Amino acid sequence: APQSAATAAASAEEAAPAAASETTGGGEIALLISAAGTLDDRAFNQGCWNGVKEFGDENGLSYMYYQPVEDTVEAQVTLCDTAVKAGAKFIIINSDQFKVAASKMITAYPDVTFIIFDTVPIDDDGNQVLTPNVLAIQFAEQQSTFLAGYAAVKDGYRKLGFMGGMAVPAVVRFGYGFVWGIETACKELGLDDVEIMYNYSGDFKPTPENQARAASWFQGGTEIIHVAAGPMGASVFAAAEQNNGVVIGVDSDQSAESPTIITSAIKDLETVTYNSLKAWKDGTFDGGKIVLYTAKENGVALASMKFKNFTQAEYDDLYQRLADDVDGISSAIPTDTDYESPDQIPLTCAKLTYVE
Amino acid sequence: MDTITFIFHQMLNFSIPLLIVALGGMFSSRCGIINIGLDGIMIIGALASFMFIRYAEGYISSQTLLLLAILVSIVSGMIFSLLHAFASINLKANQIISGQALNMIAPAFSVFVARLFIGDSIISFKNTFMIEEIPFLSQIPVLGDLLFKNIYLTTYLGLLVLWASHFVLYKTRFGLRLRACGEYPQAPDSVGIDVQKIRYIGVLISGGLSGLGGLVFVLPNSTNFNGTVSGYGFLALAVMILGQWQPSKIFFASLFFGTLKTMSAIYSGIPFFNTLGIPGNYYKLMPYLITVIVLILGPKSLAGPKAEGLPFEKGMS
Amino acid sequence: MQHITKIFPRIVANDDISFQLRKGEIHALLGENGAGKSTLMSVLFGLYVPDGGRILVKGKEEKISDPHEANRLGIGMVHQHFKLVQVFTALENIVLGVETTRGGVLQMDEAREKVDALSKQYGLLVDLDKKIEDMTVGMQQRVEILKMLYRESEILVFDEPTAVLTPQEIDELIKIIKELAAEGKSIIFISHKLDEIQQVANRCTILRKGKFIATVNVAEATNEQLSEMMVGRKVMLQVEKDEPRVGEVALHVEDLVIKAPGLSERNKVNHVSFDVRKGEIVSIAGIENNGQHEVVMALTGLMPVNSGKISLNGEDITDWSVRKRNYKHISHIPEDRHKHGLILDFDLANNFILQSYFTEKFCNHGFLNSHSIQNYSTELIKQYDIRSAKGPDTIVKSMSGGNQQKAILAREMDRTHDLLIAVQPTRGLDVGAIEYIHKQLVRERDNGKAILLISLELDEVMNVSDRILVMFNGEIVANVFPKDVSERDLGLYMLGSKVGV
Amino acid sequence: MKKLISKILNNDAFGNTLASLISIFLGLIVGLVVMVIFNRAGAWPGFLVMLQGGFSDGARGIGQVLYYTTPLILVGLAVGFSFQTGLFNIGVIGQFTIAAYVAIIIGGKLSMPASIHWIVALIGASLAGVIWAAVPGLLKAYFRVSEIISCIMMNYIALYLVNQLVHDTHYESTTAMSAYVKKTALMPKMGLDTIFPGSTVNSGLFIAIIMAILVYILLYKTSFGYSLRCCGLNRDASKYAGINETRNIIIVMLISGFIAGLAGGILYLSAITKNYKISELFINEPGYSIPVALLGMSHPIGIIFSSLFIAYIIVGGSLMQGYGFPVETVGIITAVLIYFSAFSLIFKNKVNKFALQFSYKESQKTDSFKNE
Ligand SMILES: Nc1ncnc2c1ncn2[C@@H]1O[C@H](COP(=O)(O)OP(=O)(O)OP(=O)(O)O)[C@@H](O)[C@H]1O
Ligand SMILES: Nc1ncnc2c1ncn2[C@@H]1O[C@H](COP(=O)(O)OP(=O)(O)OP(=O)(O)O)[C@@H](O)[C@H]1O
Ligand SMILES: [Mg+2]
Ligand SMILES: [Mg+2]
Repeated sequence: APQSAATAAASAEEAAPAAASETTGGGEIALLISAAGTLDDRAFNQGCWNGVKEFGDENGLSYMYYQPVEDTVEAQVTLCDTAVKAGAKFIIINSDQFKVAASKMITAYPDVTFIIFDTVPIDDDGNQVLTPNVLAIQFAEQQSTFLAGYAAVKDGYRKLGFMGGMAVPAVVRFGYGFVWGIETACKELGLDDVEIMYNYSGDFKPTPENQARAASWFQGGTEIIHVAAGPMGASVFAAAEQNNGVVIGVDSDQSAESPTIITSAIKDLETVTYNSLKAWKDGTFDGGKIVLYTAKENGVALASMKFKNFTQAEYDDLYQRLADDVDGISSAIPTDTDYESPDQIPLTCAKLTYVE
Repeated sequence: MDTITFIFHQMLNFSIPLLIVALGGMFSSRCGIINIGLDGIMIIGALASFMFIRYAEGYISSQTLLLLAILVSIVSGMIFSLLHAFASINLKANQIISGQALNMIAPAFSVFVARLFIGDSIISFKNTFMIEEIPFLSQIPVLGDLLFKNIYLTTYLGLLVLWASHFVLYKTRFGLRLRACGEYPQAPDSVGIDVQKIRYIGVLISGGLSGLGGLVFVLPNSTNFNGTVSGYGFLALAVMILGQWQPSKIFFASLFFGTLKTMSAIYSGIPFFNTLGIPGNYYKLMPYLITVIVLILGPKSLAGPKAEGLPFEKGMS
Repeated sequence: MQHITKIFPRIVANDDISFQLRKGEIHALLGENGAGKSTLMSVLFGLYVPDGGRILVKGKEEKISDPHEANRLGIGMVHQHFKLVQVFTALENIVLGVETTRGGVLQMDEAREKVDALSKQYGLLVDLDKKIEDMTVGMQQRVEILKMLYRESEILVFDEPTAVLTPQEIDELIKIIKELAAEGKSIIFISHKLDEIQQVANRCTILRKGKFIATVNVAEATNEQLSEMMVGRKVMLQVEKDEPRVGEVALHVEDLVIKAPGLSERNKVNHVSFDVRKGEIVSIAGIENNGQHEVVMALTGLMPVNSGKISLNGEDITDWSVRKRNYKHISHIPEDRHKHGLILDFDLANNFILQSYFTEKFCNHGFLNSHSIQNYSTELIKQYDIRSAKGPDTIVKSMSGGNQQKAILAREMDRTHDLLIAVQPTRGLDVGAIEYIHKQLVRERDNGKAILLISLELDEVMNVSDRILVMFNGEIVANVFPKDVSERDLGLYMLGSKVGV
Repeated sequence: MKKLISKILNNDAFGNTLASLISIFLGLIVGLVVMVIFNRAGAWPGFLVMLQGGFSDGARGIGQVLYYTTPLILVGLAVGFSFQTGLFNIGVIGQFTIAAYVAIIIGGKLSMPASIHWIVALIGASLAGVIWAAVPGLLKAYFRVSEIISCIMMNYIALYLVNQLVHDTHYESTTAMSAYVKKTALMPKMGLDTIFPGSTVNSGLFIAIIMAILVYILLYKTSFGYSLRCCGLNRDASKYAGINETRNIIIVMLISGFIAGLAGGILYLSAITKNYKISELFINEPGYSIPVALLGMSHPIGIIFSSLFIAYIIVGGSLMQGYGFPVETVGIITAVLIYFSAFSLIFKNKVNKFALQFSYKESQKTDSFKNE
């Protein structure tokens, strides 16, 4: 397959000048998202796209997003060829589904610059492939939700819930971080009445089923739910609006979506995308490696906080401790690889109910 | 009590859209045109009404806004269903394929249009439409909590549509003619009734109601519309068949199905079910499994309207 | 109607036909199957737009573009195939199209009063709240007539109204028609039956192959003249046959009981026993819906029996499947050729093998032998003179009713059988076709086959059969020889008024 | 010569094809109009790319067209076959899904030599399809339950059940998809990979085509097929003919389910990275079953061509993204094409009418045509 991608690349070069002309609508910056994803997902794809748009508009570069017919390597490679033929010079791959295909793309198009989020390109045998034209970017999601869980308890919430879409690594990290943040605050305050509901709903879609599930949690006494499930969040927001609940959003600042959102645990895809593009433009793009964005790199944060008791000062303090890993506070946060399911996290203070 | 009220209100979220759309489907079937494009029409109805809400938000009071949005959803559903009516009535096309084409056009169209006009495929809205309490009526014991608190205008609308469907179908001239066209169009044709016109109206009603159903479906369940109604159009079709093409039975079928869906969704809020440790997917498939069992055990009549799905040529014996 | 021309693809159904109806007259329209009678009336009724000619009503030229227009001009029609909604009540069917409403809401009571008055006036008794699907054909026809009267039509068209009625019902109908004419209504009466035309009509217009032949005063024409004009040659109106050479018992039915569906107490078929011997034609006469249908269904295996025994040549076949009965035992010309007899979307060849497609003749190792099927079809088509556009490849839907019936006849005659059950084999056919089919039945009898004929037409029963059974209310109430009874007597048996076997 | 033309015109297959072509042509024109509205500059080049379909991407593109064609043929057959016999198997989605799961499990969990592994997996998959289709079949035959409603229910049951089973048994949590199947279980390429390098096309294509031919033979050349078509066209007449309808309903559903199952199996054994994605949405491919079947006039051979066409448009449409048409546009264009394909019946009638008139005129001239 890589061979064919290379042949395609050769023919692409001939076609490139014509196809790249802006009028037909191809883009110099291309965002590839997975077949199952949506561009405006109010979460990671959208964050990324916002960064692309901002940079493209500022610098007069055309941009375009692409979706494969299906998530197989062949379809993804075809997609990349299409993008390159249409003039793409900088390609952002925003889906861990692309990890195998990505290795073929970056080798087939050494002149094109790539960044790939949430995963690292691997070849057919599972070995990492990091050519100089690619940067693999990851976030410490658990740190952003650690902030959220901690803040919520500090703000006075005692019954908290986590609703993830599916148990994919990023979502699991969000969940574990949230639980650990709660646990940490709980211990600090010496509470004994903190309860956590924990569930992966099985999809990322806003459906009446998801609305009803969230509503039933609120009805059952849950005061605040952190939802980490992209578009599905809308169902939880709706449930909160109807049941006097509050919600913590995810990925990007979701506060505009609903008045019930008291903060969002974000990973700053927008800024990171923008900065990568800028580095590429400035010729300072430094590829061939994996970078992890944590609190230290300002890669994660809480956005638009509307807490009653938890103050900005407290937040700043906590953030600093995370960034500096004071007393191992950030390295203690469990991640997806640490436990198989949330009920295995050793909690001494908060009580967790895992709804399968 | 509180739990029951809660379950009841959740159930309405499922049942009311199913009811409205299934009744829509019924009008189409009853005039002789199968409409499997209900799902697509729901999407278009939701698209148009939420676009409208988005633009008009803040200028008018929320219940007026909702009323206007309802109108928009109905009209847009009707317009979209014209595609189906034209194909199946004028061109005598295969009704299943034309209906399915609506289902395929709608989601793509919705995303595209939304992006074209508001630069965003997801249309967010502020849900200010819930009526917290209706003075006096809400004081009625039991009923007050169930029907006059924390309720949407659309719930009443659903019940109104139910009553009106029954009335129109069985008590009016139009209903008589509509049913005749679905059973044996040669009969109305031979007495000078314009079968094509009646069928157009039947399909338009199904379009209007499905469009409305789209709005009603999204309203309480989300804070935005993202171009899908999760296959509820097909469920409405099933509810219509389960309800044997009769408004009253469709009503019970939608309540039945809505209750099952509610139970399967909210089990996690009920401690007992939580301790069982049964994975959520099994709860999710329960309503469908139970429906299959009900189909086996329950009374059955395969008999839909006899002329359903058959193109009609004027003057054919 | 002047110079009416109506062209269908491949056929000129009406070729320059002029037709005049006087006020207060009963005008018969006579013609073979496919002569263009129904088409002409459909043009009058606004169902078809003519390709030429014009229509004058009361001296004024009118464009009748749809039935509504026809209604407005006072033209009403009882169609050959009733235009009734099966699941509607009589009343709903009657008012359909001219409903009394207030603000769109049906006012059925007012309509009911008016219909009640009409039905009293003309003696057309109908249960207005009964659904059509629960009615006999005669009753359905009354609904159709009421429908016309309710619309206060002045010109009434009856398209083959008597094909499905008993003599008594026919008498009733003729009385009603005459009464209507006496009131000044003008009536067009379509029929293949010359006697009826003689009885009822003042004048008669004859069509042949879409062309106008003549308009005659009925009083001045004999049956023979009329039929000759209609067919273009002399026809035998009487069936010629010898005395039967009756052999041993072929079919033996003993104490057959079939319950009515639902909770009804009454049995559809109530302890019926009878025999049919080799070499005789036994017919079952009776008004529709008196159990004949069920007997046939039971004999052919299409309906389960509740008790009783059916044997063929001494073998008990009560529990045999349809397939087993079909295969070399029973041939069956069904009542409804479109529903049961044919697959309209198949071609002729495929219709000929409907019951025998799996036999060695047409099939080896599960594969159809198209060569032998084709040969067989060509042979049958030739032998039975079945006319069609593309021979074995003709889609049956595109054939005329008479030829469709011939195809069924050919198939059933040709299949090996001991017993031939023929249900209404000549329904709606013209005299030429009827003559042919009757001849074939007699030939089959003479070949030593047992034949059971079920017919609602009394002259057919009288002419063709060697022995007559009459069914009434699920029971056999008479077992007589045609020479011993008159049509009148049979009519009385059929109404159950002269019970005694 | 004229006679020959008349013969061709009156040929059913010709009429069908011409009718389909006309509707496709109209659909394309409307599609182009839609594209012009959305993006005037990119419309024409984008349209050309779509028309070139797979060809604009060389051998790989053609290979991909054939790869997408494979499951479409099978799901189209499953539906078309049921249509021809008077049933509406709208449950192809469920049968497909459950079969996909069985294929994945056998392919991913069991160890077998390469020569038989995929065969075993495929057999398992088709049997799963058979079992899933048996339910609506039995319900219809013995309980008179509309197959439409029971199929819809079975689809959802399959969806949730497979979501759970994949999660429990063969799951890759990093992608929320099923884990890989073993290489031994992948469909053999049978040389297709050398003809179409870089594409996923595999021997499943041959199986699909063979199935279409088998269904054709079954329907039109065997006595059993004859009885099935009888049931499809006239229930009462088939009863009269002694055809066992109850048995036929069940057998038809089983065969239909078998074909749908085959589709699910083949698709998920096509490529190592083609994995089952856990989602509340139904799998895409069977969604095309109805249009494919109807565009192909429910005729097995017609279905091969309609599948090819839709696959062609899918590939061509995806390439349109390079011209500023996001995937949604592709969705709209495909749907427009399908909408127009609904009209093919009218065009067919028009063609037939024309053919009849033509031969009638000819026959009048030569007087060899025997008109009744
Ligand atoms: N809608 C139609 N399309 C094409 N041909 C038709 C149509 N209706 C009737 N015909 C043809 O026109 C001719 C006249 O038919 P019509 O029904 O008027 O005959 P008829 O005299 O009423 O016969 P019958 O005694 O059988 O009722 C027939 O040969 C028939 O095949
Ligand atoms: N739309 C049509 N297209 C082609 N042929 C038609 C059409 N309508 C009627 N016919 C033909 O005209 C014939 C005569 O029509 P008609 O309705 O009078 O039936 P018929 O011969 O009297 O048989 P039946 O006993 O069923 O009434 C039909 O058998 C049919 O073959
Ligand atoms: Mg006639
Ligand atoms: Mg006739």
